[in-house]
Amino acid sequence: MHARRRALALAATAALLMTGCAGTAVSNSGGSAGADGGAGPEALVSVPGFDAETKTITVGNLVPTSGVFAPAVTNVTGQEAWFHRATQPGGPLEGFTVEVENYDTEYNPSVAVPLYNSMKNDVLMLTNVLGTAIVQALLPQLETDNMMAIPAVAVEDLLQHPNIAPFGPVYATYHSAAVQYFADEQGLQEATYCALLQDDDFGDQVEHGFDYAVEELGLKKGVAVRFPTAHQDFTPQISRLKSAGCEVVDLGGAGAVIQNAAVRAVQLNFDAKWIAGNTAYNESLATGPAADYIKENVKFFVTGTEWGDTSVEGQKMLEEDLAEIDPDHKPMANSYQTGYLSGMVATAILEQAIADGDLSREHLMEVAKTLDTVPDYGMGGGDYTYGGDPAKRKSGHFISVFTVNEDAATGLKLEEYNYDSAVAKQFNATEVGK
Amino acid sequence: MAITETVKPVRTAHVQRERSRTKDESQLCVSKGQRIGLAVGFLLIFAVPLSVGNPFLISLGVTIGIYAIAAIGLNVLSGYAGQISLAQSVFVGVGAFAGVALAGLAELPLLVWLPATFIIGGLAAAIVAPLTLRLKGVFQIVLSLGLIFVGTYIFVNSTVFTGGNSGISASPALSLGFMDFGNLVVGGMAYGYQQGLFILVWLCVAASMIAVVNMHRTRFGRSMIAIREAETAAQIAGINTNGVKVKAFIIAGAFGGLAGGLLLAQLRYVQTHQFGINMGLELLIIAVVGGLGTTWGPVIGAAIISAIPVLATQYAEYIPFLQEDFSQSGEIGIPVGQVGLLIYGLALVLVMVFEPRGVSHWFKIGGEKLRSLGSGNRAVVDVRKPS
Amino acid sequence: MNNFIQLTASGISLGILYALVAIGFAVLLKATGHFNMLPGALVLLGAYLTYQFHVLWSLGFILAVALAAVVCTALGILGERYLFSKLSGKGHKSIEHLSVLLVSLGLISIAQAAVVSIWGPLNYLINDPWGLDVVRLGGVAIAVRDIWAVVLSLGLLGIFYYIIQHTRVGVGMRAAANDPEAARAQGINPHVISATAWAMCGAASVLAGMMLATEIGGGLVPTLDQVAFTALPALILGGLSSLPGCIYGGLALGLVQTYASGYVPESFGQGFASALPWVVLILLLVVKPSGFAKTLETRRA
Amino acid sequence: MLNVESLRLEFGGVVALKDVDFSVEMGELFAILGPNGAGKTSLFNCLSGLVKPKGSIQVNGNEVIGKKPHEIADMGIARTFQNLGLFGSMTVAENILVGSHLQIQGGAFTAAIRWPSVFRSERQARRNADELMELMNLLEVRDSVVDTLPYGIRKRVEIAKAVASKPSLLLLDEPVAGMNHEETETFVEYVLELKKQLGLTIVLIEHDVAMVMRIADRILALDFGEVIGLGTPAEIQQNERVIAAYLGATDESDAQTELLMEGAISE
Amino acid sequence: MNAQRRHIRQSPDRLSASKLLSVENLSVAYSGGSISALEGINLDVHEGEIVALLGVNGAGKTTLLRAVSGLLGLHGGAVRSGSISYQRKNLGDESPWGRVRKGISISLEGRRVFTDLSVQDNLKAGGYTQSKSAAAKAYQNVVELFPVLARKRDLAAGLLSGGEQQMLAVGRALMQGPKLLLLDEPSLGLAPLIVNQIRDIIVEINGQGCSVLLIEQNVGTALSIADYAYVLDSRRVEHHGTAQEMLADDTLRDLYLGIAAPAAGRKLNKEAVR
Repeated sequence: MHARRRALALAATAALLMTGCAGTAVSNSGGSAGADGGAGPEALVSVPGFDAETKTITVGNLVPTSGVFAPAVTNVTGQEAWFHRATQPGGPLEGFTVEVENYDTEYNPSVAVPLYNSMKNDVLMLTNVLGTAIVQALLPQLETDNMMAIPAVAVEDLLQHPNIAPFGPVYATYHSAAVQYFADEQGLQEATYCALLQDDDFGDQVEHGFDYAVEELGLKKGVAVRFPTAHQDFTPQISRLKSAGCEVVDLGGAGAVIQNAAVRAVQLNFDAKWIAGNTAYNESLATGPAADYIKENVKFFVTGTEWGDTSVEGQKMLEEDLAEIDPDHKPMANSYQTGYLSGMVATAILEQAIADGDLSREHLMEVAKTLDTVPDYGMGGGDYTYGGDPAKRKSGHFISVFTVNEDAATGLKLEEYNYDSAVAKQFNATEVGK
Repeated sequence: MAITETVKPVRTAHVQRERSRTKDESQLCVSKGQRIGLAVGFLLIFAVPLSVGNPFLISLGVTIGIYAIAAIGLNVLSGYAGQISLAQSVFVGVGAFAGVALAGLAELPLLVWLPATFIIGGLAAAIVAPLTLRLKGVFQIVLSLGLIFVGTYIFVNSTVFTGGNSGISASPALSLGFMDFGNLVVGGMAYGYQQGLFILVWLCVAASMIAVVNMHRTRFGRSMIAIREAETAAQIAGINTNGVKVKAFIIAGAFGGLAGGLLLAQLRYVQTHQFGINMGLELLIIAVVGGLGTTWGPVIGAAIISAIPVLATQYAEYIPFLQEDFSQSGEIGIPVGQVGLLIYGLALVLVMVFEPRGVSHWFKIGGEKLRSLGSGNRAVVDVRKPS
Repeated sequence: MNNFIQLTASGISLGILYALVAIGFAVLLKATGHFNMLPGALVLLGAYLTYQFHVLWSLGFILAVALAAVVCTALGILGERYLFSKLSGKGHKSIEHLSVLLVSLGLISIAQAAVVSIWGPLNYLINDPWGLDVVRLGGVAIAVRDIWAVVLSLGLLGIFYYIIQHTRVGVGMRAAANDPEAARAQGINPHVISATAWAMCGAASVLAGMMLATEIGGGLVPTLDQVAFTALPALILGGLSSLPGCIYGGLALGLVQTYASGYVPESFGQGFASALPWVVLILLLVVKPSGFAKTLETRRA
Repeated sequence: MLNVESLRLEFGGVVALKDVDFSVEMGELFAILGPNGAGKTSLFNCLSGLVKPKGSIQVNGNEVIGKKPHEIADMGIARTFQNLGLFGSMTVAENILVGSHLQIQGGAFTAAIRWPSVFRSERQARRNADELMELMNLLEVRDSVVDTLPYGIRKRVEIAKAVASKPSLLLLDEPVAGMNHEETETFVEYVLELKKQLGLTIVLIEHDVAMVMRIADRILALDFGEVIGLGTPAEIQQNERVIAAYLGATDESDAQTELLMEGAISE
Repeated sequence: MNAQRRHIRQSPDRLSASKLLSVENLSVAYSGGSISALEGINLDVHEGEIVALLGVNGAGKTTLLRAVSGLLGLHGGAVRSGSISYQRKNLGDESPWGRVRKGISISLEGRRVFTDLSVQDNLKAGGYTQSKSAAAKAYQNVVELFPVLARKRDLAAGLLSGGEQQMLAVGRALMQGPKLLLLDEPSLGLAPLIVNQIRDIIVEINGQGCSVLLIEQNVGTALSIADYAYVLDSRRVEHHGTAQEMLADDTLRDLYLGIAAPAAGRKLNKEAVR
């Protein structure tokens, strides 16, 4: 019995001794030092994610790169390309080194949370987080940690969060612009508009934009047909669209969906115009047997311009930078660009914070609030207005129109650059973040 | 906490008789060492989060704890009662969305909503359990797979509690009144959310383990194992096998629900697609890799399986044959992103091929060796014929 | 009416692919006594190997598919010899079944990682000979690929049926499934039986994978192994064992799914069409735990 | 106490038991004899509710047919199995505790929260099990896992498991098969001791005829699911049909047997 | 028929006939060695002999046949020591199917026909190791022995009567053209008339040159056709001798009817003699 008591006492003492190492004293207000602006870059001190000695900034990405999510790695590469430019002589981050660390979330929130905790003290900010569920699961912690995140989510609910600095239009903006494009520019005012939607969050977002535009423009609405994510055969869906007399179909789906839908459309003689978003494109579209139908009927709505179009400054810069950091890279539509844009926003925040001489997390949040407008160099649908208040955030609404064409480097040929949709503009002003 | 279920070597008849008169093996702690272990374990639940500053370890610990609770429930069903289920994730989902309803929408206090997730998980399992009674083997596996698909359908279409496809956020209260796990202040020091949650989660793990050990050592636990070993013989011994199987299902569902509630507390956001087949498989793999029908299996399994993807990403650069970056140059090599998946698959295959009794078996053997080294004299198994 | 015929045709071609995958499960279950998910990996690898041989190495299409089937069969046999057979005899029976199931799932995840490592994660086309050709009958358009899917599948299943019913190894297979010990007592070598089963499974899986990866199927994606899960109701509906049972089960599954997507209104909620086969399956299991094809057979006998 | 009337059992056209009638008195040791396949185990399966026969089985006036096995166990009937009905991965003590399932209180929930009365009942059961093991001389192997024990000991564990439920009627299916004579002798002693101490009624299937003849009060002989003899050991030893069933002298070949015997003698 | 056979083969000379099967000092255990099933068994089967294996349930008869046919492993059993030689070669770890190819066939206890397969397919499965022509010849031979099997060849074996199933089981084993046939309780659960039929067929098979090792509960039947018999009791060979010696010995009566008292034994003997 004595032995037992002694052991208990020892254990209790040990536990109490250990206690207290990991908390913060309650009295500490947690305010950051040197928050008075204008201290200048020379006042920079080392904080987690920034080494003042070597002037190295480390930023983190939480992007899934395993299994079917592997292409998302190009997001990270695109971002590296931008930071490469930013740290060159004359760049906004001249003299600094930016290290980009990516952590594979496997698209699983239960993996992402510990992963975030494992890296949060090594990085200054999260410059890319992919996946709505992941961002949602991290939000409470981002708040506690005062961590800034620039997620590649294009859903509306998240845009006004103070910890988040979004970039680019939301999915619904793309699709409302697309509907207007067909109605106004393609002379399909009287047509019946339908939607073919993936049974998930993404499909819901697309439907939101589709419904908004159809209503605002007073178009004739047909049916909205859904399909499960693991679907192979679109016969039932196409049959439905066909019997509903659809003439324009807004497709809310990612991956190989347009391929599947188009082949059945050909087979079933379903003649309609198709709206496809930025996530639906892949290279095999231009070469397969359904290519003629796709070239003829499907328009892709993506921000920016086609690969190799050096008349748009941002595209020119991206290609130059990629050639420097990864000479073996292959032209790819859309995905390098996402990372590139997120890099721009991150840099805008960092640049200001460096000028203020304070790279603390709290200060980065302050900077994000006052970011005003970040230029997109013609890549992101227009300059992003952040404003002094998250509620006033406004993204661009210029969406470019592409068709499939194997002559283009990525297979996507520009049809109209930065189409200016009034409905999309109105959507951004009124619906986003409602 | 050294609650083991080691098979004690037989001593001589004389000693044995003495011992059996004095010891009660249905007790939680049979030996002094175990009692000390239990106390130290409880102390550690408080000491670790309050002393370990690394948020990664704390937060990984929370994840492990949550998965361990779900796997403890599954272990009761699959390990003790021998009924296979891939659908544990559905009950985790039920608990999580019940948490959304009670803690998020109704804003009930911790002492109400957390036990409620446990009860609601059990109720959901009670509805499902009668379906599986007549099924065995492959049929049982397929039925549980079906439950996942049907469960997903129900979740997605119950938008009020689940937010449909988009998921739903909720910040459940973690306060006990005198103590708020969400905002822990001990001795003038304030601790982070994850640290407080760590304490709450591991208290639940400890309570679950103790409850299961108590069950395992008494009538109900023996009934389950008897059904697993020989169902007919169990019936003949007077065990209502259907009743016991239904109860095992309910227990599994209840622990699943509790884990779901805690998962909601951890992520403060849940989405239907989290509770699909991947989580169901992961939980089953945890239970099997840890060791079916063992006390520590679910915890050890959760520690290994939950840690693999995180650690693999963290230390990818030290693993050979890795392609530095994803590229489309056509070279053969393992892209960094595939490492987690590979290690996961390999770990599963290797453990199953070389130690189907689960990793906890190694710990058990190790523990026994240590003990015998410590005591110096190894007891000898004596199975002499009766005189 | 045209719509109905159209949906029926597409349901049949989908269903027959489910039947192919289900038959892979069924022969393995019979020959080895274990439920093995590896056919899912073989479907995936089969489709990518076809792509490798046909598109990248420019071999003839039929040759490419055949080669893929040979490679998949070899992988299956190796897996059986060096992994699955090692799992028996340790722990009690239910753990043994579980280990086979989990090891095969582990192999699926390795296969997926391997596919993405070797071929990358993007969507490819396998340049199948059918493309988008259709045969039009009145208002109904039936894809040539669908016709070939049915013809080839039925052809393959016919060959299987002949092998199982009329050859020596087929008799051995049925004998081994009926009573493994008595089969050994007849001099039937279980290794030969399991190798034959893997060959059948490899051929069926590769055919299914190739068909799923055709242009009309949507091309190659690294998630083709999912079909192993979605085809499971076909196996159960078919009563787990008989070859005709798998065909009925597969067709029932394909048709139910297609009709549900085609006719059920949106008010039934999201994902109804994918949940429906499982609801049917659960109801069926509750009423008739051994599947409905079994009932048909016993009635006939 | 046990009354079986016109019991009939068929499996898919094969008649396993044909109109079997017999009754067993309280405190009797009643043996069932018959060659393999005669229907002895089928009879036990009827008695313990594993199959549903036609006819009537009454125990102390209560009908058994139509009840579930665990309900029949609750009526005080325990049995052992020919090929061991033990739980292999459990220890001897645990097996016996499963046997005393009906004597213990407590369910999942009360155990989980350590409800005191559950653990009182549990402790009592363990004491009883220890006493039983002492009686059966099993204390030495109390904590050994059953799978690791020799066959003879396992057989004894199985009896102890069956007796632990404090049955009034004990059904033993070939308890000494596979034992040598020494083991059989010891075993019989245990059974007789148990019967005396606990006042059991025992029905026994056994092939070791010598042993049966020595200990049984009455014997029922079965062949092809039919009763071919019922009576005291002495009566059974004289029963022509029983002799024929074992030694092969069938009615039609009496002459043949004679011929054989002649041959044997002449050589 | 029995009597006839007796006259044809008077007490075969075991010393001059060559040994077909020789079991030496064989010990077998189950469950990784924890359950001993056979201890130091010595047994021989000579060319052309019928050898009967007698003993009560659990004595180890079936285990011995499993050891000879190589099927122990399926039941978790293993040979602990000793050897089994066939045609003077140690069988060692030869697989069950290898043994069938060498000419050792077994008909398992409980018939174990493939119930889902037709009668014809059952026989085909039996002829698995044979060449096409050999199988066809064997098939002819089997249907001559058991005409009923030809009549019911398309019926599922599960639908046959017990006696027909037993004939199928024996016929199936004969499809392998065995030199040594192991029969485990061929008369189990069969009506006396059928038992006699089976017995006659065993004699006929033996007459065709196939040696038989037979487990049989019905001592009379067994000894009426056997040349030599071994009595197993609790894992050991307790007695062995020619069938005649056995019949004259009271041990068997003691074993099977518990008639230890010499009076009772003599009474039966007397009757037989009369």
